[in-house]
Amino acid sequence: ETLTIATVNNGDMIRMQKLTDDFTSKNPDIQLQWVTLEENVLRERVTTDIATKGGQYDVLTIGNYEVPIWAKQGWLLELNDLGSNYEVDDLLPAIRGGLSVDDKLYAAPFYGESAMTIYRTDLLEKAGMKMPEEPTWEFIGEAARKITDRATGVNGICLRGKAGWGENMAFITALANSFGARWFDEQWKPQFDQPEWKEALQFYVDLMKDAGPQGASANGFNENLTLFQQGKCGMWMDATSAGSFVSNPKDSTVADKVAYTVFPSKGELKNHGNWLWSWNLAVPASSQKADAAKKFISWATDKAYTELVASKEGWANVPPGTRTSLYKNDEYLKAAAFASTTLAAMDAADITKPTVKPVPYTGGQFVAIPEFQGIGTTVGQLFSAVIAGQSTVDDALAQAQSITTREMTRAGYIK
Amino acid sequence: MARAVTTQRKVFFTVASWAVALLIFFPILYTVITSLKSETEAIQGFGLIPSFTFENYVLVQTQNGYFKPFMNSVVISVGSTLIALLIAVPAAWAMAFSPTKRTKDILMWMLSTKMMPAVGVLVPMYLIFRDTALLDTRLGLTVVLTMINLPIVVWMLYTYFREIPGEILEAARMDGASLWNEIVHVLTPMAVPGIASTMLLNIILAWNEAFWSIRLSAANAAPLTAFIASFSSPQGLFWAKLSAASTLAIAPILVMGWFSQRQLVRGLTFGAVK
Amino acid sequence: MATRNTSTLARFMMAPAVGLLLIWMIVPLAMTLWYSFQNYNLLNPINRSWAGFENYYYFYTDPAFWQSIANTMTIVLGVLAITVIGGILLAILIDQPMFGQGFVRILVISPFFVMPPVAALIWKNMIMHPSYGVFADMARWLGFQPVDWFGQYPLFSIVIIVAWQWLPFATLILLTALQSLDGEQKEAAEMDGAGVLSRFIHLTLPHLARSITVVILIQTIFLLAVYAEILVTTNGGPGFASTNLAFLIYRTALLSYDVGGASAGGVIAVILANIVAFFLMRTVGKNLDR
Amino acid sequence: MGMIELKGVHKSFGGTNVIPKVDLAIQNGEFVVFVGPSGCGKSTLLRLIAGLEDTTSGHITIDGRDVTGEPPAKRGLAMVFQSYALYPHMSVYKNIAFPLKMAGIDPAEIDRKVKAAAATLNLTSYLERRPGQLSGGQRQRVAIGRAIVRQPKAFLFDEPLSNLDASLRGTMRLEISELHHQLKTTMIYVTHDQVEAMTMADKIVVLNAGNIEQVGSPMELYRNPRNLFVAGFIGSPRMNLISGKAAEEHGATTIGIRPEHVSISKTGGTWSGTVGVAEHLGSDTFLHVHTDGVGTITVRTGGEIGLDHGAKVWLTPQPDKLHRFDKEGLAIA
Amino acid sequence: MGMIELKGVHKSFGGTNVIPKVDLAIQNGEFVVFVGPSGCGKSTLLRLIAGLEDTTSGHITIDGRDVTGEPPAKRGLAMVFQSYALYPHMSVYKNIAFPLKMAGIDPAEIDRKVKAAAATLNLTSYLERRPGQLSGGQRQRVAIGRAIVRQPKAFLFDEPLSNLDASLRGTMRLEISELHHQLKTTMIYVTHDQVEAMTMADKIVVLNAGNIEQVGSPMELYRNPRNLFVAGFIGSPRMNLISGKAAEEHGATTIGIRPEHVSISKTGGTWSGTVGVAEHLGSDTFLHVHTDGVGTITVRTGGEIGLDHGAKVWLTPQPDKLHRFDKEGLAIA
Ligand SMILES: Nc1ncnc2c1ncn2[C@@H]1O[C@H](COP(=O)(O)OP(=O)(O)OP(=O)(O)O)[C@@H](O)[C@H]1O
Ligand SMILES: Nc1ncnc2c1ncn2[C@@H]1O[C@H](COP(=O)(O)OP(=O)(O)OP(=O)(O)O)[C@@H](O)[C@H]1O
Ligand SMILES: [Mg+2]
Ligand SMILES: [Mg+2]
Repeated sequence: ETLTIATVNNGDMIRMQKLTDDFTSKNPDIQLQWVTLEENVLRERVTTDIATKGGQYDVLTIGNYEVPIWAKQGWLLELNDLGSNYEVDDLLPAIRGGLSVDDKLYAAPFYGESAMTIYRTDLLEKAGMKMPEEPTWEFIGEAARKITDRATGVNGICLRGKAGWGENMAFITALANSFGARWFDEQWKPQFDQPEWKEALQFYVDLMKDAGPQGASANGFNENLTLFQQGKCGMWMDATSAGSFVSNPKDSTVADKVAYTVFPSKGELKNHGNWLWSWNLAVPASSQKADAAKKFISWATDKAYTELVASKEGWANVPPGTRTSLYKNDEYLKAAAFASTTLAAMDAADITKPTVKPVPYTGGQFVAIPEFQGIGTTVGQLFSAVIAGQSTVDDALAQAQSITTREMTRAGYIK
Repeated sequence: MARAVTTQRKVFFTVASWAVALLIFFPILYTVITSLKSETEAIQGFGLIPSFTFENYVLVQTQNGYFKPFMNSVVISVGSTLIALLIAVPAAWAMAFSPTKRTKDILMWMLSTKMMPAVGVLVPMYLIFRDTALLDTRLGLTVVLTMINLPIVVWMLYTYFREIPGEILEAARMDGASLWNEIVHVLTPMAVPGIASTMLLNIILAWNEAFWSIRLSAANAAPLTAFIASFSSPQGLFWAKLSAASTLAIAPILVMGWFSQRQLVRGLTFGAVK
Repeated sequence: MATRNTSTLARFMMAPAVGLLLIWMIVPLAMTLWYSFQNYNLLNPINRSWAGFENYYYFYTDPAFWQSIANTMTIVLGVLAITVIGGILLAILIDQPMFGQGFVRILVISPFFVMPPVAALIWKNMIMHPSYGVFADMARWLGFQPVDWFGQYPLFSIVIIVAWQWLPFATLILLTALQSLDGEQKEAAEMDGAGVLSRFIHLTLPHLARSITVVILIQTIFLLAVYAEILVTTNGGPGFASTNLAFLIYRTALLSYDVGGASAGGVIAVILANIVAFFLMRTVGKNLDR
Repeated sequence: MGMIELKGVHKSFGGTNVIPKVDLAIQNGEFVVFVGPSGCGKSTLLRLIAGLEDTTSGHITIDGRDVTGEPPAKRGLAMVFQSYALYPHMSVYKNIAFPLKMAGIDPAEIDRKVKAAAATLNLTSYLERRPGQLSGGQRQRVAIGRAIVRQPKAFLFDEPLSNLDASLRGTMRLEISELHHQLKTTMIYVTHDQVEAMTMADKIVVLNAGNIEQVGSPMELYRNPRNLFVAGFIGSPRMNLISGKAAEEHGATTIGIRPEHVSISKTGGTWSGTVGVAEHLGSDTFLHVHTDGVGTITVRTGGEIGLDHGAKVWLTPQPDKLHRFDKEGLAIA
Repeated sequence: MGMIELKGVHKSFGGTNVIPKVDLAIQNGEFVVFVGPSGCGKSTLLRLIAGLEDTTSGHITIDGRDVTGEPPAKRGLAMVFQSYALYPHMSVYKNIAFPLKMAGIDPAEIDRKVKAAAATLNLTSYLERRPGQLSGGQRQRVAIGRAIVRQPKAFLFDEPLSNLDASLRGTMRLEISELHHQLKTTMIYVTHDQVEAMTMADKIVVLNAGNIEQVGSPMELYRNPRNLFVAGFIGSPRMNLISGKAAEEHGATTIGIRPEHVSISKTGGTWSGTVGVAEHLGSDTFLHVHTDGVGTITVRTGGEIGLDHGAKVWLTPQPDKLHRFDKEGLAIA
């Protein structure tokens, strides 16, 4: 039996590919075949296939955005029997919640992440500032501007600017959440015409202008990571999974000068953005090889896999953010300085109540409706244009409002 | 016009042409150079002399496996070109040697089918492929690329055939050759330069086709375009790895192109030169 | 040549090519047409219903629609201008006597062999990257602030990349044409007292006219469909600054998974392409008959 | 073995009537030349016989068998084309062998026949060359070789020499004539060069706008052209045609006199005039005399005449060589 | 106004010596024809004069001025090419006007001159056509028009008629001769067709392998060829050349006799033989007689001779028309 596994080209997944010998030696009757694609290409491939029931894949790598939507369509197989030693209850509650519909698990988390603040202790010190335990955006803004030294190529802050619902909109939505803004009101009316959005976006644009890197409108997670590793950023608010990369001395020139704290909040709101993301493995409902697929998923996401990675690559490189037990593991905590911050952020993220005001949707840095990919990316384009200096905050918000209204009307949310 | 070419003039044009040519070639050259650097070296700023490490190639190979997508690319591009030729030769023969008032229109209509936006018909195509069990098969991709390139193949062959004097085919007919013999023994050998050029161009076009070949393949039939799609933006430093993967993806066709450029260039006129 | 026998045979010989292309065109087109009147979102397959012209309405009123058409034209015309003018100059340059002509030709032809996504990746990451690209390095070396190409000049950057890919094609076709210029004509013009420039304008350019039309026709076919370069580099942005029609449909189909909308876009694109084709074919058809 | 008959053959392309209606019988072993101005339908007629075009109506028989509907390969004819139509990718040997190979003859037999044909045509030392490596005359010979090797019922030639230069044309003309004497196969030869027609034909067919104007031996046509068209077409330089008063004197609308039948004198004669261009060919001189009253008359004189541009001369036609034509252009007996 | 002199002109391409050393003077108003076999350097010599090639050494003067180093445009010559070299995308009018436009002449003046040239050449009704819409003869006339419109010091023609068919060639030959009479401009005309050379030239230059074999008027060359090469080249059909015993009888290595200087008889004569092919031209008949002892001899007889293939005949050369050549091939006076 050959399993075709669709996966993204992220470091953790690639590591998993390298370890397949372990799985095949335990399951000699199962062969593995990998389809590794860039995230966006993967998503469109997999979506087309599952929606048309093409049946090309036996195991899918999908985000927690897709899981509930697809599960509701009946496209995913329920993962009820992942083996005796799977320990479902060990999964982080926030993550598990995001992958369940009606308390039934439809995907197994491979790694999870929330957002945090990563910063350079040396630069902050040089600027004469000290990172508070729970920083506010006001503080971040001030510090970023102070750190910025364009002559030496040091930018106070690096934030995502590259258009895409999973790129700049993930960050901007989290930022907006922390400013108290929301995507939709209870009647699914878009809220870009509200002052919270204007405030958040204005803050972001000004900050990037004053303290951001050149060409920020093209920077996504990877680009910022590179910048940070090269010592070109003072601070960086992004996914917690960045921790293992920036602290890895092999790739990072600043590994010994990084520290972590929670995602900033705005004034008194104490909302840290509610970012929650996980890459998960799932099985299409139509799969002919469900048992083998489940076997594989169980292998790739259980505790033993974590230990396997640790034994081969060290504890700092194990896939984070899925199991409570990991954060109780002393070796891990010792190896990963970002562990506690990560756990705190993940525990704090509440995707059912992402912002201050009530919302009709779930999701932190995204809105868990099928239409969000299109809308989010379009709005992301508009905001990215502001960063590129091609548009203004007001124009972008006005356009975002009208486009979103249009699409939501079309999709039937707004009656 | 055979007046003496002064050496000065020749040197001047040599320098100028080489400069321009190198400029045009530079992105490719720099990619190859970068692929031989280590990751940290790759982003250290402009540098033409790499440390000649092959670690990126090793990494790319272990991560994705180069051989299978390479073979898929070869099979699909060569296969689709051959099938397209097989269908196009008779059609071009008919158009060139037995033209009707509508020949030109048919030709132009064929070309216009290429103007259909591929993505607009993706879902229908996907469904058709699913129902015919062609998804992720080399055969399926070969069929698609055959159809995509068929108009260009017909057109190119038509323009070559038109340059072959009809009298020669008539001579063959007088000599008692059947249609089959006429095409196999007379027409095809005479059009060899044109057919070679058509073949090369279409192998290139098929090799580089990046929409259908990614969308309709998964693991078994994925060609090099899909291979490169797994490197476009991974996490962490990737410039050198990307360069290595890019080099691997384009090297076969580039080398083939270099070696056969004479044949390719000779026929690359689309009937524009009499 | 034209006996009843052979013309009947000719029909038979054309049948496979014509038939297959007809199927290849009609079947998807019919399905596209059908879907374009459906409310059909891939992610919500249960909610399929008849939509009438709603998809068309929404596609047409998409805020990016008109800009995408303008961008499509800009890309096509920009690339054509660069490749045709550059191709002529380059062809003339390469045609001069020099050492290592074969090698120069090999270098110049090379970009044509590079697959579009790779070309875009190379330009995006190696050449035009605002931090690590060669241009940025050069700018810093010269003491300028590096330019954020894809942020500031997205469409221009894409035109450059696409033009780089197609320049060899144009150059080669024009070079062959150039070399086919009758030597006696050049000499006659020389005898007639025409200088280098006059000969170029009155002799070379008109001689190249056919080839130029061919270059325009073929490139237009491919340029109307440019999307991979956009997808890799700018994703159509910032804003809609580099969204062309093909990419807009792409976005509709594979980001919003709006099959109905994308189909409507496809139908619109087919209509527009056919308008372009009609004019192109007429001029080219005329030119090729000459 | 080579009797070809055309009965009421008519051909039109789309709307245009290229061959209105032709009846013609060609005997076995005859060398028949079709002449006529460009576009008169010579090639079309030949191609109808070959089977490369369909007749619109009428019948073609070869040796009594109706072949009207048959494809070219079945008619047992061989054709030599103006452009030679050699297969450029085959050696001379293979070119000549091709028709035999297509007929499925066995290789040893083919070899024998090809060698024999090559010997006849002096091609033996070129058998391994490609057509591109041959001179024009040699190519033409290969084309003929390809035709004779099949021992066809008849040969069809469509202006086979028009791509050669003058002196080669002369040589090849002789060679083809010799070949005809040798093989005695029916040959149909299309040309618009009347020298070729005159020197080679047993029978000339003069065509004009698809119609046969006259059929006859070269000397018949030269001596007794049936009408003005034939008179003007046959003979080189052309017959001088004079209408008006001078013609009426002879009871005709037009009279014709060949250049060689006009005598010239410095002292007196029928028509006076001044010498225009004088073409000295060494052996002969052609004088173009601008006369007072009957236009420019071409006169052939001996090689050593001492007359130059501008000289005043008198011309006298030989009365027994005068041709007279009526209003319709038909010869008056 | 059109005197061209070549002094010690030498040309080699790379290593090959195409023109060893040529001295030649062309007088104003002369019609000079270069003839010679293919590849003998005719075109090269013409192109040296035109300035389209550089001389390797030696000097070229036009009207006494040394133009050796000057570019073609400055020499004031006009050239008509074999392929016509018309500009295919320009109308006839524009083709003819092109040299004037390049010379910066004002449009009204251009218009006048173009119309005048067109009138001279009977092109007035074709002025708006493209070259592609013209017949071969018309194209040739346009090429000439483009040349005469500049009123050059001399015209250079490189085989201008070789792409035309026989009858058109005859007509155009006359037209060019008439034009020369009319304009009285120096003309240099390259051909390998000796009929053209004979009929058009004031002076023929016979070239062989880059060397001048003989210069003289057509009749001079016809009557007194300086050597075997010229003897064989001038005259059509070619002079019969006989060596061996028959020649020794006349005290020469080779003797030559032209076909028109051999008389034929059925009863007796110097040489006996059988008639091979007989070419009937109407006015003349050329008999190819296979003699016993002196090879095949071509004989010209009147049009009405009754001899046919295979007939037994006797030939007698006219003794005063015999040409004698020595071992080196030079004529014996
Ligand atoms: N395939 C065709 N379609 C239409 N008209 C044709 C076709 N072939 C020939 N014709 C016309 O038929 C007439 C006779 O043509 P044909 O080639 O037989 O002339 P020809 O006597 O051989 O002339 P030439 O001496 O120039 O070869 C011409 O007017 C020509 O335009
Ligand atoms: N550009 C050149 N390079 C080398 N050799 C040349 C060149 N041009 C001509 N030749 C050689 O010089 C010789 C004379 O050539 P030229 O063209 O003058 O002959 P020609 O008398 O005009 O012959 P034809 O009657 O065939 O036109 C030939 O042997 C030819 O091969
Ligand atoms: Mg013809
Ligand atoms: Mg020449």
